[in-house]
Amino acid sequence: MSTRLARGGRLIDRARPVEYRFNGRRLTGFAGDTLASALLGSGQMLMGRSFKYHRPRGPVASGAEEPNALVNLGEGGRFEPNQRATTTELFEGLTATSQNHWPSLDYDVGAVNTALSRFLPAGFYYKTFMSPRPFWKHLYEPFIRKSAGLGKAPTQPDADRYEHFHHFCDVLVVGGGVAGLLAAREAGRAGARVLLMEQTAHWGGRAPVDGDRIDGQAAEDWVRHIVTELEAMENVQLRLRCMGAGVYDHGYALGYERLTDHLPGADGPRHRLWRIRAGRIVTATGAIERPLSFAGNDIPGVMLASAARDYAVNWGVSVGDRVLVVTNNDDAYRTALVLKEAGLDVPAVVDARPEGGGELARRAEAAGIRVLKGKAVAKAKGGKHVTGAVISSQAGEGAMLEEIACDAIAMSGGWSPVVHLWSHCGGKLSWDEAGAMFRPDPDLPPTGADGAGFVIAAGAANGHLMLGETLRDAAEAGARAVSELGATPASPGALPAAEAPEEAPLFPVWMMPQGAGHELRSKAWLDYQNDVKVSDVRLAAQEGYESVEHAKRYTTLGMATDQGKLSNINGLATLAQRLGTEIPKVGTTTFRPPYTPISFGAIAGEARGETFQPIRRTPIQDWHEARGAHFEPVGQWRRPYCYPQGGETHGQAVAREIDATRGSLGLLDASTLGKILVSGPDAPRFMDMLYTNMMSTLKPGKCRYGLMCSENGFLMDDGVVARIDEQTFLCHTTSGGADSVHAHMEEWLQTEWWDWKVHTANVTEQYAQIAVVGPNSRKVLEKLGGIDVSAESFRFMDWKEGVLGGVRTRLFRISFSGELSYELAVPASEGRAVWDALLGAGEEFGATPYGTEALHVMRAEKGFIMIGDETDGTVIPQDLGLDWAISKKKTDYIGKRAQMRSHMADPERWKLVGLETVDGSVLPDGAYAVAEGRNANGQRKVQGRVTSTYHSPTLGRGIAMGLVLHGPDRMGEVLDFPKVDGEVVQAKIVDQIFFDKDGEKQNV
Amino acid sequence: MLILTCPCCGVTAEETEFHGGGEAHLTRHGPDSDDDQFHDYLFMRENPRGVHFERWRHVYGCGKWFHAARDTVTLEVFGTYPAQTTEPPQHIREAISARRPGWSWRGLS
Amino acid sequence: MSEPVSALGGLRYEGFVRVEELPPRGMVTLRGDLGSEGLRRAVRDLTGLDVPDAGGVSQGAEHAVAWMSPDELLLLMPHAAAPEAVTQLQAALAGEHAMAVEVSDARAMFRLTGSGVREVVAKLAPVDMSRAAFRPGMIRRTRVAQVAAALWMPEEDCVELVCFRSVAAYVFGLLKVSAAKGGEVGAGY
Amino acid sequence: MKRYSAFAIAREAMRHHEGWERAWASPEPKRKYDVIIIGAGGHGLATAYYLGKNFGITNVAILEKGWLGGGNTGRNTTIIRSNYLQDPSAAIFEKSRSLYETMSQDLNMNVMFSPRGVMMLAQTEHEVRGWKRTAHANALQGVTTEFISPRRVKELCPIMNIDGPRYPVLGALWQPRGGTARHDAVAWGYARACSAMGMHVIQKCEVTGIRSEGGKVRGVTTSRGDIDCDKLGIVVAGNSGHVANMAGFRLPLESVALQALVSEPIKPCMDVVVMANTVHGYMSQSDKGEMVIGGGTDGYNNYTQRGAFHHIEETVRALVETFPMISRLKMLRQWGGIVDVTGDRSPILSKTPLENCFINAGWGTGGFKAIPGSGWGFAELMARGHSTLCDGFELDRFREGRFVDESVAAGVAH
Repeated sequence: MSTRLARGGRLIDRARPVEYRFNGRRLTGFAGDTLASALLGSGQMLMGRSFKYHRPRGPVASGAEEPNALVNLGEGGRFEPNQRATTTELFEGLTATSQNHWPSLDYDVGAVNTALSRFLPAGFYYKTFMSPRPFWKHLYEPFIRKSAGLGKAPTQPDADRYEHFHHFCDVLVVGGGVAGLLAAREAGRAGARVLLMEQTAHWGGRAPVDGDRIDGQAAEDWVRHIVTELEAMENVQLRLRCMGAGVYDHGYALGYERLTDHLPGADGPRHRLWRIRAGRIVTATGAIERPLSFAGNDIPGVMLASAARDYAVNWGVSVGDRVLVVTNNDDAYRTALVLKEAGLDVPAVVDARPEGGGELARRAEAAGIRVLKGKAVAKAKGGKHVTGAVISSQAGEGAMLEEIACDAIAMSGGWSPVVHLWSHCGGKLSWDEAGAMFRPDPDLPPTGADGAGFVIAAGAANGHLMLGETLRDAAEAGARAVSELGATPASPGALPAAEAPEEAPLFPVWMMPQGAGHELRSKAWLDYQNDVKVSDVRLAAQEGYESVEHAKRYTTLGMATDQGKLSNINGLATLAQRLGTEIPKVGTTTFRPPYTPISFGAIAGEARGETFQPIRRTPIQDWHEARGAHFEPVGQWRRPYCYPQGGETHGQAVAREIDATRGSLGLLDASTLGKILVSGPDAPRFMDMLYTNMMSTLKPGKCRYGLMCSENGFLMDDGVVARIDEQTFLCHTTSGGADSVHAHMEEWLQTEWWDWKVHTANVTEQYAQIAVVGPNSRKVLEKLGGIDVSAESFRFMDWKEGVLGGVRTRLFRISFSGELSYELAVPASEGRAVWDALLGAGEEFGATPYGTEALHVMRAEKGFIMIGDETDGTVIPQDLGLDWAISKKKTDYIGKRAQMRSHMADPERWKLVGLETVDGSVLPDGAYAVAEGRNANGQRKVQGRVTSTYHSPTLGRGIAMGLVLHGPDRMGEVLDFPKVDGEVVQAKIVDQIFFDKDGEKQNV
Repeated sequence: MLILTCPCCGVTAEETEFHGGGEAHLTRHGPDSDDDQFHDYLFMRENPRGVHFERWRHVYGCGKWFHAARDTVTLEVFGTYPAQTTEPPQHIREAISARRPGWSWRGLS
Repeated sequence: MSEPVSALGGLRYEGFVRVEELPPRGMVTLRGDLGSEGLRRAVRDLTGLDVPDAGGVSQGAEHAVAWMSPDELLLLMPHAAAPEAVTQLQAALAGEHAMAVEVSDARAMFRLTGSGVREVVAKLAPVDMSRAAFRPGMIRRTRVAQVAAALWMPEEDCVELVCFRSVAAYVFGLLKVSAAKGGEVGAGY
Repeated sequence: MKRYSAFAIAREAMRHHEGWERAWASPEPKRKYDVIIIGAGGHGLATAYYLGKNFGITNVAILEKGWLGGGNTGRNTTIIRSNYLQDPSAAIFEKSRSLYETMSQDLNMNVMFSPRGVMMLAQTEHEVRGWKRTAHANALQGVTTEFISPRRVKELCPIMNIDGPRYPVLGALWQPRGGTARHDAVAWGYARACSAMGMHVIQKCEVTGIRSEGGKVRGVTTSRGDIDCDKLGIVVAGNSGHVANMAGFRLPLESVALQALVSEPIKPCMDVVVMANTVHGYMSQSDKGEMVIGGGTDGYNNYTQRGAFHHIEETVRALVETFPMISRLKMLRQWGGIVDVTGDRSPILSKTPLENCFINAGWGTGGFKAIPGSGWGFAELMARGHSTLCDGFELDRFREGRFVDESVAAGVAH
């Protein structure tokens, strides 16, 4: 039974008790506790259930590598599944519940899977659940999904905010242990800009727990001093609770800073994602202890020796009264000594090494601890907690020598350097036979923009596990980082002197005992969370899943939320053994970011709600909103679709707006239209290349409708071009097209015709543009006064500059509705005033603002095409009967050559026509006209499709445009347009101009 | 995420301030070209594993197009240069040769 | 002639730095050969300022000249002065290939003041805002979150930021969340 | 081949599962095969499988430089759908989808095809019209889809915020029989079935050259020696251009990195696949409980199988906006794959300038869903010289300007 010790606990403040809840029970811990240490202190070893077999699970580790102790944390808008209890700092009022069980943590029916485990080996689901077929979707899959999944899904929106931060530094040091601190100091002393990040809330890493001494001081004191020194350096930044999440190309790294996880509700962001660009990255990320593979090594109470030590030293918690230590290296003896010193019983240290250990082992024996050499734990006994261990010789097959009663087992299979960050961006590893570990290969680091390596591993993360080597390597790493950046390292001060006992070499143990048979192997866990056992990996190999990636994916080894931090090496070794090859030949799976999971909130940063994406607003947007407009997104704009009044439906509103406009006067906010100036001596010839039309012949003061194609021949954009003077054109584009068309122009000017003298400027937002449309448009402009708009002096497709109603105005007489119509462009800062003035002056004519839908219907009544409706990226101007807008005289324009290709010149291409339903109804959007028969793939043949379809209030019937095979030659023919449900709508091919064919209205 | 130095304004910035524009040094083929020439101009790309020449636009900066010589396997950037040229300048080629002896791209080497 | 209004009518926000939208400012985009004596003289005559070097901004009492690209300057002046400035520049540059366009109303301008301005910008723009890297007298065209912007520091603890008028509300929203109290980073900027 | 079944598992359980045989053999290469397929990914293995199953051609070797299924087959987001607009696409993707329906039984390996339904959100009027057009086309192509209302969207996916401030959901194109499958199992199942037909699946065998004679293919040079063949199929996504060059021709495509990511596993909360093209994100929940999320492609040639993080940011913020409840979930793992993108973003299934050499490439971001259909059609093309499923995807369509452009309907295709 775990409990809180009477004394000890360097990180807790016993004067500050903290109340929290676990599965509804009110419990108490201390400030400085993690949820895991607090629970253990409260005697709660059982914290969760495993993924596949729903086995009882207690913590096996004390930090980020923990695979078992995952909880549902918090409530409501602050609920979060799969939180690691070992890295969750305790705070007042914390509430947590355990996961993946029903009805309760203690009694979980899912645990029946344990009994059935022999029938559920690796990959069993690939081999069954196949028949009868429908059962997979309706029975098997739902069942599997329910029993999987660990934590609960959040149900409410996040109550917190997040942000990003862009930081640049010379040297980023990841890891605040003694190695990271020393590397940072070396770089800092050389004057480099240094950022040092530590994922926990404390500096110093493992050294203070291990009890070694540096420069004659306790490691803890040495750490305090060097931190003070670093804090005094202006060029050094220190961040706690900030994890190095990932290393990416060109020295880019992510820092995941947890600001208020431990102070929920405090103002300020919850997480801050640091987007870091560093010259060099020093990974001082330490090492992680490996479990030993013996039967029953997953029973709550079996944990890493370092974890048992952490709980005692850091948090004053004992993981059990009688703790058996089992190891293949010296470090675990430290745990034995610590526990003994804490007054707990350590019945024995089971050391797999025939010769046993070194100095630490001798100290243990001196302390009266029994040491068994060359021995193994053949089997841990117990159900929901450890009750004892069967001891055998490591060399044998597991015959019992004795049974030792204990309520916890502290195991150590050696240490694996944390090489994740080194590997994220392509750093290679080499196998260290002596240490039985993969370590960074200094000759194959990840390389940056200049081709040089930009990551330097330091200390334990570099495979230097002994304190002395760690410090030396770290100091070198810090110095190397700055010298590689061209700075001079500070004069090497005396290396800190480490006082740590000599350690005897480790003895690799991949199975305990080495000769264990299937019975034991099938109870020896590799991946605790995903329930992958030694027998599973062996089965994968046996079935031909020999590649490490195959074995991983077949067994799910290392695919749990800890991403194999504890299981990978043991799994690789097991696979290698079964294949009869060496571990380096098997290789590792790929390390991918993030190091530990990071919140989606942090990744999204500030981009949520109102700042999710930009919304572009016209100078008149406020008015539209006040008028209750219904908006539609157009690019990043939101344009009024219509302005429903009273109880109007959108359809009724659109009809009213059209009637008012055609009958008297309508106003449209056209500010979103693109406006691009093209100017210079070569502007005319450039315009002739940009547009299919001949633009160079356009006279100043005149407008011309133009078409723009991509080099691939497809119609890209259209709009009215006004010639300002001999050298200057003003190009109007579609609302969505302004930026892309401007970019298109600049691209050709800069990369193809760079010797042409042309400048462009996107002046879209300089102007508010308002369309004044309808029979009374001239009158209302006359009322404003200042520009002569009489029919004689201001003809269709003319434009003038002047002062209209006291405002500098460019006035165009153009029409997209077929009505007498003007568009006026005024400075954006006065746009709203002009809009109000027009509404005022237009009141007597019932001036009616109209939206995009009325605009669309009116243009369709006139048979004008709309980019995005009649075009879809596969349509050329010729398809739309726009040959009149394609100059025959020009030898070239962008897209001309493409339009000469066989398929583009094909007479079988569908052409634009008008469509009139026989019954006057509205053709469905995007309907296809069917032809006789089916093609070779059994698909119904088609001969055309609807491109635009509306109800025309003007004509009181449905009108449409479409592309039809030989359409223009088939006037009067009736086509069948089946709906999705098969019902057929018939429509007659007609001229696409439905209203005022001779343009009498627009030319008055 | 890449960092590139815009040769037009001298700013060194991250990928998100630029826009990739595909293969560099394409020769435009207009109405007087044959189908093969036009097809190659529009669709055939080098797509090499290794040294590549490509176009970028400093879209969130000075707005200028420029060229970059880059390794598509290691992402090493050998250099950037203005777009107003039909082939990579000598100093860029030398920079590549120094890092990738024996490199070749289209006719170049 | 009605009173010109800015995109947000001068909104303000007090966080750990102050964010305010500035009243309409006259702006002229000038494109041409920045090396030509004619252009440099025209700029000097109009603003009393020299054409800055690449990446620089030269500031006077009422005017400022910002380097936007190898062939583009942004001239800042009182809002009412812009139309006349364009006419004057066009006359002065009649001889050469240059373009002067008024863009005053196409933009919105914000001022950030307080000791944390560098941090606020660094939350949104992928730019090194440390004192070592960015100083008064420099201009940086970049992006803030998802839109284009240009920024400079008239003096320490003050940033002026220009973006397109249509996204002023978005940018103001970004600056608000980034300047909200409790968001101080303390990165030593 | 020993059949897989619940009974077989029970039988093996009694003997500690020591009776399970290899899923596929690992033979030494022969001197010559009738057909060599380069690339033991899903498409290559499926091609071999249907060569044997439909045409009795079993003297086949599938050569893989790494481990089978180790390319994009094992790196994608496992979405299966056929709601495409253009006839050639709809034909091959629907053939593919229908083969997925029975794949577990055909291959006697549970590939966990889960026809849970796929919806493509419409968040602009333009998208509404686009998806309605697709629904009409699908009805005539024999693909079952419908355009559904926002309310129905909410019923099918309760965790979605359908009236977000920026892009309210206006409807969706719904394919009830679209879904997901276990990607690795698809490759393993085909490999096992090919091996059972006597074909040689040869891993760690890199093709270093392609030998021809008088314009006809003769064989390949590999890291394990020369191997001859009468017909050669190149099915090497991510390396297509590279291998095509060995055969002496070029391809109109470029290779870019595509990224994906998964969250930590949670209990079931999403029973459909959702694709939101306007905001660029798509998501589904795996049987394991992870939220499986697809990202965008980099805008430049890249062979690193890594991508830039800002694409992940763009995708994640889109999904946090669409599914606010995921904000406090965590990203467990991100990765990248190399996809070959053609001029019209549609694949190439075609003869090549080199006689008896065929190319299957350019699936871009949408390859996984096409595996069985692509294998079926490509096998027919290789065996008979023509397949109606491959019509439209010829190499020379670019020269003629005869594109199969799907971006018409969907901004992004996956």
